[in-house]
Amino acid sequence: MLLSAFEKVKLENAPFVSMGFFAAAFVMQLTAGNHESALYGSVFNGMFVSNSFTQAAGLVIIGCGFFTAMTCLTYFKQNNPCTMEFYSVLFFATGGMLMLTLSRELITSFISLEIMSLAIYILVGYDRKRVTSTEALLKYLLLGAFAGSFFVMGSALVYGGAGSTKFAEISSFISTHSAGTPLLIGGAFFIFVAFLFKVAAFPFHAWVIDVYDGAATPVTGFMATALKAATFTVFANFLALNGAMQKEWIDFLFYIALFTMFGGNLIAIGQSNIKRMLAASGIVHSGYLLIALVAISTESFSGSVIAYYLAAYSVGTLGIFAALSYLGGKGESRMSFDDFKGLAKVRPYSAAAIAVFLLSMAGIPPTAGFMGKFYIITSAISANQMALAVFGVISSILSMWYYLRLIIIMYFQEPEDTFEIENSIFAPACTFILVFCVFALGLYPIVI
Amino acid sequence: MEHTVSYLGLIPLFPLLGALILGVMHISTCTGKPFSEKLYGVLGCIGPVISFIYALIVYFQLKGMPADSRFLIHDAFTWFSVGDLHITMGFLADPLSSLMLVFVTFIGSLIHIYSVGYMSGDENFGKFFSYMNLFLGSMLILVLGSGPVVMFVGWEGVGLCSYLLISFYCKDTDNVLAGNKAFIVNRIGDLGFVLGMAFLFWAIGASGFDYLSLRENSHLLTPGIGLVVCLLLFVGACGKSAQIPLYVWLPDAMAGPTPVSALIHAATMVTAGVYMVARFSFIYAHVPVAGAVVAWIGILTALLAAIFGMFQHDIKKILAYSTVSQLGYMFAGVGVAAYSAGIFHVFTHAFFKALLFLGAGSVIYALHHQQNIWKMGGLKEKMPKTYWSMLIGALALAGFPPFSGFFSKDEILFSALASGHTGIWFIGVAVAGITAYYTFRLIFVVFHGQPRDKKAFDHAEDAPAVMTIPLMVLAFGALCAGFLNLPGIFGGNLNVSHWLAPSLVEHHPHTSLTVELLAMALTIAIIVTGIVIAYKKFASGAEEPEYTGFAKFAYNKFYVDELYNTVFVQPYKAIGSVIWKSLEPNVTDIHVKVSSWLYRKAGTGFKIFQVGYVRVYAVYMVIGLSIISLLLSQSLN
Amino acid sequence: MIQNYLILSVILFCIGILGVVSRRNVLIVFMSIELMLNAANLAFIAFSRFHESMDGHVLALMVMAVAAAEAALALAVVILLHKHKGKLDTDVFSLLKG
Amino acid sequence: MFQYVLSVMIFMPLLAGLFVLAAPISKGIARLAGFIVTGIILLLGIELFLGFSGSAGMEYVESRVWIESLGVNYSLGVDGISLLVLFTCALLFPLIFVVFSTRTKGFYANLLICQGAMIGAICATDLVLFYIFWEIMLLPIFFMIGLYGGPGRLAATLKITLYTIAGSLLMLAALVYVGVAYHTQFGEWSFNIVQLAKLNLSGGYAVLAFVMFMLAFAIKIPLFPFHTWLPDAYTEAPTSTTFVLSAIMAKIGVYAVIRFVIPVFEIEFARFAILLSLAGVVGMMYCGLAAIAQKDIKRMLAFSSASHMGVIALGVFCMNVQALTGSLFQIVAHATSTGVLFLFVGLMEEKMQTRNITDLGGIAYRAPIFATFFAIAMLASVGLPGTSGFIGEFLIILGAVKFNAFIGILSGTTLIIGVCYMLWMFQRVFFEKPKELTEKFTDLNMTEVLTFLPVILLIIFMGIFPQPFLKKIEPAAQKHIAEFSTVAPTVIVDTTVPSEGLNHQKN
Repeated sequence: MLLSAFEKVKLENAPFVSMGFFAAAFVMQLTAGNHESALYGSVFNGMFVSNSFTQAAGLVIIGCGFFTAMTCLTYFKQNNPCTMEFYSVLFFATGGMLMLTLSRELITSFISLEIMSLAIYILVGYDRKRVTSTEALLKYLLLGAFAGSFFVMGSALVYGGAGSTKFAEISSFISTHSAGTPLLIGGAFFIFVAFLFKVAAFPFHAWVIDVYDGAATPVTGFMATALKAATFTVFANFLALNGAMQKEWIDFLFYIALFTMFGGNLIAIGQSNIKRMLAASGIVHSGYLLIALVAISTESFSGSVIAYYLAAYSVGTLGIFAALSYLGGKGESRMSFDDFKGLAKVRPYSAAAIAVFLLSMAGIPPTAGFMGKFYIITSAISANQMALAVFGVISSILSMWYYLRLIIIMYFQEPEDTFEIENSIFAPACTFILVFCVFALGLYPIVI
Repeated sequence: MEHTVSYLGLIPLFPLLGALILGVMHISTCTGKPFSEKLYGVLGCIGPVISFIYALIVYFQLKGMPADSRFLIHDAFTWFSVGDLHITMGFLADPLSSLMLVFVTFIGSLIHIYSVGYMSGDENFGKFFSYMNLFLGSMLILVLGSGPVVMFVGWEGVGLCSYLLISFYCKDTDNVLAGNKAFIVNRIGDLGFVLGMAFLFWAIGASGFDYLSLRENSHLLTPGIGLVVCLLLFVGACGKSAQIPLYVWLPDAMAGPTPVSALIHAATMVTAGVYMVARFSFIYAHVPVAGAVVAWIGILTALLAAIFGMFQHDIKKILAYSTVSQLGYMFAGVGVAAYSAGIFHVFTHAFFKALLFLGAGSVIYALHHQQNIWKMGGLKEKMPKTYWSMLIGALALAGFPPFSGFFSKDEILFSALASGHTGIWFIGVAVAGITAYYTFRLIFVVFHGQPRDKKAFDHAEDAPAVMTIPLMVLAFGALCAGFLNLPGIFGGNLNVSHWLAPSLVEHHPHTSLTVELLAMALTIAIIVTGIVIAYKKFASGAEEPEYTGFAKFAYNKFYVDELYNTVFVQPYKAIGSVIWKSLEPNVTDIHVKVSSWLYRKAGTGFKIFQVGYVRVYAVYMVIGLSIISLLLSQSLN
Repeated sequence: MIQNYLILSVILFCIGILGVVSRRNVLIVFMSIELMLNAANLAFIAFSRFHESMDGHVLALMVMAVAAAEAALALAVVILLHKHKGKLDTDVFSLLKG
Repeated sequence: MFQYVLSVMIFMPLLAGLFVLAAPISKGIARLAGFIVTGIILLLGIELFLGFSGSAGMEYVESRVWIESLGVNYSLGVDGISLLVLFTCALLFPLIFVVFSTRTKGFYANLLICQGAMIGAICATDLVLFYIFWEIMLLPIFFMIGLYGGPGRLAATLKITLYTIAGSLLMLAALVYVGVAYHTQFGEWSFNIVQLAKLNLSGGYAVLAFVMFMLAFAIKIPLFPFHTWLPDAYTEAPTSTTFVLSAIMAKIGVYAVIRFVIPVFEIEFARFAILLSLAGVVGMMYCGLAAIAQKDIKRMLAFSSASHMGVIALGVFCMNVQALTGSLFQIVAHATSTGVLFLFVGLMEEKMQTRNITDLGGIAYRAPIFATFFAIAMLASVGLPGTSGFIGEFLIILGAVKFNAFIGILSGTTLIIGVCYMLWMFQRVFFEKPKELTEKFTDLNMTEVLTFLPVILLIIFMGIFPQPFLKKIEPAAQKHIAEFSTVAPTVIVDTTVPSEGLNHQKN
């Protein structure tokens, strides 16, 4: 129902309309209750299942789409303007993500994944004239396809092991047999590789920095948030399909989470470009989400933790990318740390907004990021993963360094730039709405 | 409650109020036109005088009470109370404190009056009287405090005033340094006091931490804790009363105006340590070892200071060392459990030492702040009043009968002998001789012989009446105070000792009359010898000698100041800068430095992995994949 | 029987991986990826036979469809790359690094 | 109406701060607004102090469910433990607005936010709520140092922020652990400190959590050897920020130990008490010694402050009612004395553009009122009887002697160490011959006199009549100790065993 709405929209090209559709979809998603799961079940033969978790994830994704569209309005005013297709591709991507969150079957997942990925490949390489954009596209496409083939191979192995690609049937197979057969383990592992690649977990993280750097800023924001949200949702769904399955992989995920957090921090610390830094910090956040995945099985609570964290992370990241989109200037000329010297003296409100986003990402109360981190740690400790919680905390200490560095540069140094920007209200408005969201989510943490 | 009187707290309050008023007056005018000196003088003297009158009232009220229940209490308010600790801002007048009270207020008033003359013309006239009043108030709190904590308020208060008054001429760095030294050394003593109080409290203080309750519970004290408490309290006394090893501040304290030296550093404050030991006699009496330590340190201090005193040239320093020396006697007295003798010496000493200092002050005043005795001489004719009063003081200090010093000092020496401390007695007698020698060295050099500085000599004259009258009153005191406690052999009956008895825990040893008389005769003989030697050497105008050998060593005070400087002060400062310069950045902060350095290095190190070649990224993936697969396959097996 | 198919599939898959890792020409890399996908397809078919259900066949068809879409995009990228630098060597495109 | 006083005290400055930050108003109006707001807070604080009944329990309680699924509540309350800290916080802020004028409006806004967050941290009885305010508290400090600090401000602000955040994030993990432990033991979620006190924690994780809590607070206090951020931060920060840091923020660290660590981790606390108190004492001596080597008055005061904080922390670790009450009292005493000293140094810097001791001298002749006020504050800081400093220090030493004779004796050395550097500084700055720079120093004007006079009088009043204050805090301290001793009686006995000297007395 929702999806069909999107696919018709591709004819509509004006960004306002797309925003409107995002808003409509958001409202629909919000109002759609759990009773729809039955509907999906019958229509798609159990390939799609909706529940409160996917609903929340869907909300996040649609929200990301909405704000991205809003940001793009301003962004393309001061960069190479885009054609109408940009927005339709954006819708394709969003649709793919939504399908991904809903899918309960490996090949459906694969197809949704590819719908999403192909659309995003296009978005990444949209600016054909820029060589960096193309390079990003190349890297992403190559490695993405590479990872995708692992997914297919993994599906094949799981299919071979369990005789079905439906999550429900795999689950029942595992409960009657065992999750420990080589085919299942190998297959699940290959599938994980693909997921981990998409969320840029260590050691499959290397692409993310270059790709974020090369892509247009709003697209980067979209990728960093919506894509991660979709992938983590399906990841969680897949992992949660059976308790035995999840137990099998706890150790594996434990180490991946650990390395992801620390690897991400170490990469981020050395960056001098803000987008690259944010990409690396995105790796760290994936690490936190992996913590939540480790803690997923104990109770349904953890699903909402992931959803909340995704929402919290998304508003922060989207916000900062929105701000960068309009502050970056023509052709993204301002993107390194030093370009933002003294921003607070020239544009105090923007600087304050960026500071708020950074603090949210760093997990300082009363922002949404803090609450997200709080939930993650709570779930980890509830799942008896004290060590992981402590490592998570240590990692966020390390991450304070580069977040603070940007704040310090913005606030405590003398401005060298006048920060002239295109006079467009949308990206700034979007930024401030997101600031509001950061606090609103932080102060009223509705855990679904 | 017949023992409760409500005016006791007022006694210290008057000088304190005076201090406040004077201080506000001074501060509010010190950049503009000051009030007249007359006003300051009157205001400054009112407080002490009223206190003195009240002190007399207290004394007579006590006298009218039966001997075994002679005490008055005034609990002003609960000061603080936490758990078992209840500290009342209370005041206690018993025979011991009333004796102190009377003479402190008396001498204090006299010195205030004297100061009106001495300080006239000083730009900080008001400040001086404010400090002096503050001092007197604190001293009275010290004396009247009903418990150790209240006493400590006065104890630190007098320390503060001492600091302020020593560094009164604060433009001169040396004076301020002297003040610092006094305060810091006193603080070392105060540490002992505080810790002593703490131990005492946890031992027996739970049911009341004032003297009366403590005294009742003192039998609960175990000897071990008792010893600790006694020694710690004695550290406090050492600091305040300038005993080995904390005596060094007192000679330097002479940097203050002379009335200050007279009041604080001779008559009252420095004797607070003795008073404290006497106050705690109920503990010291339980721990003879502690008493012996006190006595020995006292007598050694007496000896040391007397040796130093023989070779000084500054008139005030000589007197300062004599003070240290006399304080040593007092500790010897209280150490051998002759508390009343010690306190009596405090009493007489206050008169003659204040007298000597004020006399010295007159001389200094007359000679325009000349303090070197080798620049004086022959002043007898020019300043007869000063000369005669100082001579009385000197005789009293030397312990020449029948001046007051004789009776009190002899009482101490006799107690030492009677309680079996022959060594102490022996040293004490020797010190008496030395004392006589250096005292009369001072008198002869200053007042006899030929004037050494003709010009100053010509202008010298007796001070105005406001200064000489206090001198004479004190001289009278120095002359007669001894008769108050006339021992039995002279037909007296130790009035003061009997008066003090209810406050103290002491037992009078008995020895034969012959021994007593023999000892006394020996002492007198030694004293006379001392005076005679001094007369031979100095009466006819000797010039300043070049000190060599031991004399030079003693002239430089055995280099103790230098020793302390190298052993304590410099290392202290050095430790400070070592901590700041090397320890803090390189050791304590190391965890921060190393972790941030590592983190940054790791960050830059990690950058090289982001080579930008897409196939390398694929290689990473494959490597990661293979490692994990390997681990997985192992876990499978 | 199934083992043989599987072994073939795995070998193909590994060749694909090796190709991606070792070759620098974009086209060849894409071909290697296609090889991997087809290896997976082979596995699907094999398992389909093994389980005696048609699911695997359908899945393989879907994968092929997706692979085709991917290939289309890849070729567009190849053209784009050629326009920018005139070369198809992946190492040329390493502006973004560090 | 008055029952919401705590919320008002928290959110009025917070909102006022945000308003000042965002609204286009001039510096002067911002200052005025700040003064009015803090003035109202002060009045409320006094009213609250007087209205406080002195019972052992919480008063002015507010509670509202916030996050239901985790049992996080918005709950506030004041008891004897927090009363004085709160009072200090309310008391001292108006001073800054009166004394310092040459700042931009953002500075005032930051100050207001800081005050709100601090009051929040003091009043919060829910661990999560406390944590949130605890972190917010740091942000204005971060900006104030970074924006308005001295030449080395960047490094200083980065250091203090990273250092303290590192500590508090570790505390976050420990905090969650405590909450989860409560959940497993009692089957429901709660972060309320009253509930958490029922917890019975043991094992390695409990020790770990305890260490993390203590680390966070030790950094904030700062306890040796985690004090190294302090000299830089205190020196580089603008004086009013230093004032806030030393007078209030450090105290909240101590307060938090009393409020949150002791009730939850009785056993661990008793086990580590000796170690911690040693850290306190060593820190006191170490910083006191370092202070003497300083040429910069502010840095010297920074070390002095760290030194005193060691003593205050020691009072907490001794776990007897005297020491604890002493610490709580000393919190106010130290805030008023050392805090005011920092303000005085700020004034001197404003008037003479230097803080270097060697450049100064003879101020006492130029500015007798200033010198007198300075002297009184200084004497309070060295603990002279008759000033507020003595009561606290005496109680702490008394308690420390009971706790452990050795530590008690070491703690006594604070009497000496403090006096050494203070007198040395006072001599150089106020006495001796006037120097060029000090010639033009002017005395306090009427406004300044009227501003400082209440504080100076408070110092003396608290020294002479401490009982009205002690009366209100003692029951709570008693209760605290009583709860502590019932839970960990065996360990208490253990800890007193090393004090051989005192064992005899138990007859």
